[in-house]
Amino acid sequence: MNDERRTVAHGQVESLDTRHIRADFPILAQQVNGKRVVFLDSAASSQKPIQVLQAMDDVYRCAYANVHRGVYAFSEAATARYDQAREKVARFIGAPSAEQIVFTRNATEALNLLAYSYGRHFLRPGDEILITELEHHANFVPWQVLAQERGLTLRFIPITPEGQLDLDQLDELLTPRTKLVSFAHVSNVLGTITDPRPIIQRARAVGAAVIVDGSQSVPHMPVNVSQMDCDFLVFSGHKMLGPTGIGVLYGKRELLEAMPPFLTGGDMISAVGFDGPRWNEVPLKFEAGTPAFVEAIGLGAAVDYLSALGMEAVRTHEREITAYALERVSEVPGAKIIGPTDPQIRGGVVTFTLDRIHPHDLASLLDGEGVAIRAGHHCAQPLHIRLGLNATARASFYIYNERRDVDALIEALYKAKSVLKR
Amino acid sequence: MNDERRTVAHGQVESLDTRHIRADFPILAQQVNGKRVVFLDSAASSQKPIQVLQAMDDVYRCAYANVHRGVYAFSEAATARYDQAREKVARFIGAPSAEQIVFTRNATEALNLLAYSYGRHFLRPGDEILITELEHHANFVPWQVLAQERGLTLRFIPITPEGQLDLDQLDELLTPRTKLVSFAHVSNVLGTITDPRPIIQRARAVGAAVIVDGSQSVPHMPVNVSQMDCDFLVFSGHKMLGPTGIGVLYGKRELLEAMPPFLTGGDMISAVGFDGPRWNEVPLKFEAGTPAFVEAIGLGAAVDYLSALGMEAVRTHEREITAYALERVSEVPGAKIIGPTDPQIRGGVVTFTLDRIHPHDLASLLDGEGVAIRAGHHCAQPLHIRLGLNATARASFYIYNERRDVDALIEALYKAKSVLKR
Amino acid sequence: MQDLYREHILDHYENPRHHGVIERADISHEESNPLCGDRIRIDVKLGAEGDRYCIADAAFTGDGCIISQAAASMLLEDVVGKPIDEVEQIEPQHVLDLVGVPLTAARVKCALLGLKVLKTGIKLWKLQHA
Amino acid sequence: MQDLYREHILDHYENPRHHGVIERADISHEESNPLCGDRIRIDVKLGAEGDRYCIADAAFTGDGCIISQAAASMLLEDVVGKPIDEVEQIEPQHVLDLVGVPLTAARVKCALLGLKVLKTGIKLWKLQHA
Ligand SMILES: Cc1ncc(COP(=O)(O)O)c(C=O)c1O
Ligand SMILES: Cc1ncc(COP(=O)(O)O)c(C=O)c1O
Repeated sequence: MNDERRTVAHGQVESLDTRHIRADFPILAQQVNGKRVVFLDSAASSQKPIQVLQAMDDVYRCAYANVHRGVYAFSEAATARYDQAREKVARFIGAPSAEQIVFTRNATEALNLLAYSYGRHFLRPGDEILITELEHHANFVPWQVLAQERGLTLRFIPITPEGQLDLDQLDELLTPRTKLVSFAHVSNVLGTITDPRPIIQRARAVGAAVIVDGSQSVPHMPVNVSQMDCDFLVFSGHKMLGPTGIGVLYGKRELLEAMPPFLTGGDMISAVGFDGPRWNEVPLKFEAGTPAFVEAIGLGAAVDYLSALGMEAVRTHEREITAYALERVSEVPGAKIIGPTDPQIRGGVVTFTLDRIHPHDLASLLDGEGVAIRAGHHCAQPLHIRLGLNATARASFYIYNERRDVDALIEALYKAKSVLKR
Repeated sequence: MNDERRTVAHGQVESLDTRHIRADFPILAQQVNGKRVVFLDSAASSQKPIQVLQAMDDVYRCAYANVHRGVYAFSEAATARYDQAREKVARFIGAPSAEQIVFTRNATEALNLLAYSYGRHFLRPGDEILITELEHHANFVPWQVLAQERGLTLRFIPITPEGQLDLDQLDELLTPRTKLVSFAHVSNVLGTITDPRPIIQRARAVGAAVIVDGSQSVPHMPVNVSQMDCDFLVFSGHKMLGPTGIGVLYGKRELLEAMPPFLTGGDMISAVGFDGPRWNEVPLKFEAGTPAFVEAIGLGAAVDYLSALGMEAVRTHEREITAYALERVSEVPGAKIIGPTDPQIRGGVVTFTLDRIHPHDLASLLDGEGVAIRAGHHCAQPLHIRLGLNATARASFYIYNERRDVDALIEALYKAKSVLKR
Repeated sequence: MQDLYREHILDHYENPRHHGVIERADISHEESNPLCGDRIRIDVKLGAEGDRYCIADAAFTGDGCIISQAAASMLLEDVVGKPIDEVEQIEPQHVLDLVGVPLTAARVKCALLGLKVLKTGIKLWKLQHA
Repeated sequence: MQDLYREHILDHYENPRHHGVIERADISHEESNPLCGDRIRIDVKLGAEGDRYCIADAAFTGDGCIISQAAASMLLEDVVGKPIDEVEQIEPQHVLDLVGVPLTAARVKCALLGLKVLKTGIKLWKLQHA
């Protein structure tokens, strides 16, 4: 990738040169239903640049063998690339060391690892877990199940009518019984960006550990675990230019070390006898069996790609396009934006309803125009119940989206309205 | 792939045309330390044919989007390919339906899923789990942990001096308290092929459920779960030409349906409210979060590749090369074969020791000759304790290996002996 | 774009046949599609025809996308008067034929929600009256 | 192939220096490398030099690959007589320099096992005598 990718600076962080970027994404050159691809569903999963595909292909073609245990060239090469990927990810999120990066399949598995290992080990009946009303099912159901199983109380930070977390109630919700606080850094429905620091500080004051669900923040803005001082951060590779099958759990070292293993088997033990195992060191203690190491290497390449663009620039670009989309969508008669309308506190996610058109029909009609959006509850059913909505339509943006993608969305919305005579 | 890949039949199942096959594996055309690649570590992880790499690349370049929830073209295309992959895998192992195929990261996760969901739900203090002395850590540690946690008894089918399971003791080991029996279809160290049917029948008679660890059988021979009548079968994609990051749990439908979920989050619920979730149907109930669907599609392509060769032919090829290797290795002065010497009951795994040369040194010396073998306990430390060995050397074979690979191994063994003056 | 939303589909959506609730119905069953949250409830009044039960009347309510609601309307129009044994045998393809527009896989699920509700309702009724 | 197993490595393996067990040692510590099962035990007899403790004598036993055993032999040859504070500061690279042949990553772990055992042994001794 060359430096021209960033537009020339005018004394401020610059947004992106999407024309250059798009050339790295072969799928965007496809046609859908005879139309230019307008991909507006990156919040569900992003597209991949050739650099990521090539990094993985190259392992399979030139340096493939199972990692860790081999003393021959292919295995050493694959292991070295795998270790490097862990270091890249650590650097990308400002983690003090690569050993604090545990690879999982996705953010969901990372949260389940925490619920099983941390939750079942450190929480006692009567303890409280505090989450929020806007969580994705991945940061909701594991805690619901754990609470039910262990006699814990699950409490919720409510949202304000504007779709922000209502932190006025935080002091009341945080009690000495609160042992765990977990919340989305950025909501995948409302787009709401929550400043994690005040929550973390106040949770710390009552002795609770804090998990940040970075699924929608790490791909889109600078995230630094050391500055944030969270105990755990989770995210998925496939939403940040990486392949499927790889996710990340970051944790404070002393917590990771104190936690019992989750999955057991090969690689995660230092010795096994008929009378019992001894666990390996972190992060290997949490990575049983042959890891998705090629996917980790792909994620490493994705992190390289994003770092070269600069996460400040990524955020600036998304803020700009989101501001434009919020403005344009809200002009459409019958359209209603869900969540904050200030792009400063909104990630690149524009969720809306259109009067008398079901989101599902809308998505189908837009697909006919080559415009891919998502319709449904976006795995945030409790939030939809709270909002009194069955389903919403969501357009989400990433580094390869341009203003003309928003224009295509708007045009398709009008066309849908006319087809359905609404 | 064309039909010429199989050599012309002479009224019997044929072994493989390795020359054609090797052309599909770009990595085998590499050089290692200036030498031809002699890859003899497929039991740890196999190499991948271009067909598999292309199937994955093609999704990323032409039809990528998150599966299941999208109503636009890319998502529908990706979902269709993902569903097809599940059907291919079901057909490959003779499963009655695709819904009985649960995708996991690897065999290890599949076994842990069973230990967590089946084990913690159906087993009671005092119940017994029967495994064997030759298990891989993946089929050992999860049961050891479960037994400790739940007050269960873990018992072991011993091995005979020849390295077979000593089934004479089975009737004594199977008691009315035995609730679960789990064993490797093929040992990754001894190569021992165990006929699963008598064990399954006798386990069934005492009411125990049976798990077959097919990690070393499914890639190498015909395996049919319906004929075998096991309750569960687990295996890993990366050992059978597929990518890393994907594994399989097959289960009987009524058992999968009765089991509680393991990981929770998106996709695996049919509805979530503030008062509790309702689970989705199998297999989705067990697949929380964005699945490794591109890897599943890659595994589907691997299964196509193997099916085109024919698993009978794969087995015949491996039996032939293993017979040759057993013969040649045992001729080397100081070499001792570990496990059965009859190729009829031995998978494509030749494990041995060489007098006064540590396997680790041997592997390094062989690597200098381009020959990749594995050294260590192969994640079967209890077996090594049982055998009184610290480490062994293992050469393992797959569809792309030829007699000249064995010749290269033998030559390198002699060279190692001369370098170390042994 | 217009393919999916032809006149007759929109007509069934705007003016659904057999829409509403039947008081003291013999069968009442509701389900929703986890994918999109579409919800359909069907009430059935049974009648006897010889020794067979048939659908004397049926009505649905629900909310969701055009496809799911229009397909339910078409389905009920089709089944009223039919013996329940026959209704139980209805293949998904029959409903897709009634709908008569090309549906992608995800939308097929919408179109089939009504059939699923109706069949499950009949099944549960039979279990109770076996 | 010969690169790794040069004369001096084989010599240390065949004729290990400081091999054996020290009775009533001040420090005795053993570890094994989970990767390959290599095992090393080191015994240390401490002496005092001014107000500093130093390694008066040391001996190792173990089994495993040539690299791990030869490196342990070289390490002990190097450290006997040195103050333990100094030994604690030994960098891995120092041991790799002693070994003096190119090692791949997996084999580096073999070479460093002895150093790990020695340092951990000293650390544990210090904890007990703090
Ligand atoms: C017999 C057996 N079981 C289980 C496993 C674990 O496989 P994975 O590491 O892919 O989970 C292996 C692979 O080494 C094996 O050989
Ligand atoms: C906020 C949030 N958390 C968690 C997840 C779960 O991610 P995955 O499905 O990759 O595990 C998502 C993705 O949909 C998300 O948006």
